[in-house]
Amino acid sequence: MERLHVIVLVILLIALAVTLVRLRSLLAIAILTGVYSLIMAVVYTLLDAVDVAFTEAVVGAGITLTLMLAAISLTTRRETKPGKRKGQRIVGAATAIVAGVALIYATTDMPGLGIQDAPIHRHVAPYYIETGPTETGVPNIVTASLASYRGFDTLGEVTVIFTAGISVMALLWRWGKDDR
Amino acid sequence: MVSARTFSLFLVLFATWLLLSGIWDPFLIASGAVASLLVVYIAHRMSVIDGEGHPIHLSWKLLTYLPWLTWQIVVSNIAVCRTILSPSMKLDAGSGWVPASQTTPVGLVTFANSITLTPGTVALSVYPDTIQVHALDRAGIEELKAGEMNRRVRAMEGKA
Amino acid sequence: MFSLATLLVVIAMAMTLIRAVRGPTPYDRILAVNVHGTMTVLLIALAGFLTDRPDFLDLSLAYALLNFVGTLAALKFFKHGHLGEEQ
Amino acid sequence: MSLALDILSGACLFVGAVLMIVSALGVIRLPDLFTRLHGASIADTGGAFLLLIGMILQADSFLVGIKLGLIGIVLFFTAPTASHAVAHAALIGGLSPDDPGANQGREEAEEDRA
Repeated sequence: MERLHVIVLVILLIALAVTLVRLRSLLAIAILTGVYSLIMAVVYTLLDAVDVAFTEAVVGAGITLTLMLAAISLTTRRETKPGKRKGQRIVGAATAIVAGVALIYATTDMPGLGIQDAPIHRHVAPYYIETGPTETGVPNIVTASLASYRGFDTLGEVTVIFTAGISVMALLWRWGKDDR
Repeated sequence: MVSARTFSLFLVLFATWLLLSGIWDPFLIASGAVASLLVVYIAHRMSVIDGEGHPIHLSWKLLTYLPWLTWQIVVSNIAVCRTILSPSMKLDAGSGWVPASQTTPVGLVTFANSITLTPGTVALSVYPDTIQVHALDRAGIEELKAGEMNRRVRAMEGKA
Repeated sequence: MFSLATLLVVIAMAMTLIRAVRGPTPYDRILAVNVHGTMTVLLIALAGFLTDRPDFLDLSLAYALLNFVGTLAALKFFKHGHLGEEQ
Repeated sequence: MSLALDILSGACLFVGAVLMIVSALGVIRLPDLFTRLHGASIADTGGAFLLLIGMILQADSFLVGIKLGLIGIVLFFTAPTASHAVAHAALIGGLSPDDPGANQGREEAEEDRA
């Protein structure tokens, strides 16, 4: 039954993707991209990837729409018509199809959803699941790995993002000018 | 310095933390307390802890208003569902002005939100003494003009 | 029961999507996306019950809060043509 | 007792989900933005709250019930604000609340404003 829900949602995603490609109004595209990530968050939830769904909901639905609107307000509201030259279209379509087929081919190598003896479940994961809560004192396993087992890595990531944020602000902020 | 309102804000925030986390570990409870204190401190510095930002004085009166509002919502839900499901869908939609006699901003917002929350009527724009309302059925506007909801919200907000 | 309710909500989401794609005005799209968001919040909560993992509720709570921010940002943009900073 | 609870919550869930469909139908069928808002508010009130009540009745722990209640409270405060914001923005954007016919065919005007 759950599988049925996922299938319906994926059909929705495909319909939405086709619509997004055909639309020319960037405003509509920005709004509908929000819907896309919303449905994606539900799919992740149904596939039991709660933490990914969390990120998708927060970033995709909350922040992306706002950022895209900011970008649209600084640039333009309509996409220009795509090139009419036939060669361009064929190259584009060929690239998309080759990449898509390659990705689908790659997924055939992946273990099935929820199979117990997939490699990822046999390597270090059992150790973290068993000893994580007692070793780190953090109840959530994902938080335990992010903030404790690979704490330095996360610290580095946060530093990079923070620095990038400060640089962007330093570049774009209009210091002194009409500061009201 | 620390008013009852500030303290109650801290209590509400801390209770929210405890209920959302549900883990009774000393370290986590302590971090919850620190986080709540930090939020209260920032809210205090922004001076948003007032009757508008944390209207705790309304809580008891709200309890008498909510059941009535719920009933209104149920009634109008049924009405709007009937309109949507009727095959012909004859509409008599339109907008009009409804007097609002609330004296505080919180009261006015409560009234406007109550109008919007009941299906069939939406507050279009809000002015201190009147609200522009769009209704799926013009009878809804007449009903609002009769003023029962206005009176009940007015009674709820108390003295200005 | 949860399964049936979930399926019905998914269908309702698909229907609001029609309005979001058809428009015609940006306000219609935002309205449809907002309803879609409300439905998503409840769908995620229902999915938590469906799979017996009530920790999904945190996700749906966060989403209920964020849906609002996205809607307001979009509407502010429609109203003023920008998001606050002078152009 | 437990059976009665199951039936009650099942009924709430079913009616709530059907209300969601009705609301979506309203958003599709109603003629212009302002009337569509009324259709949408069914999902925000009737649909959402019946589904939440249905889930609270099935909640197996106190904390789960509290979280569902919090979702309800958040929706209770944000939904009307969002609806009002849509209505107000549309009003300022020049849609006429009294004449559904006038709001048709506005797409081009909006799209080409650039």
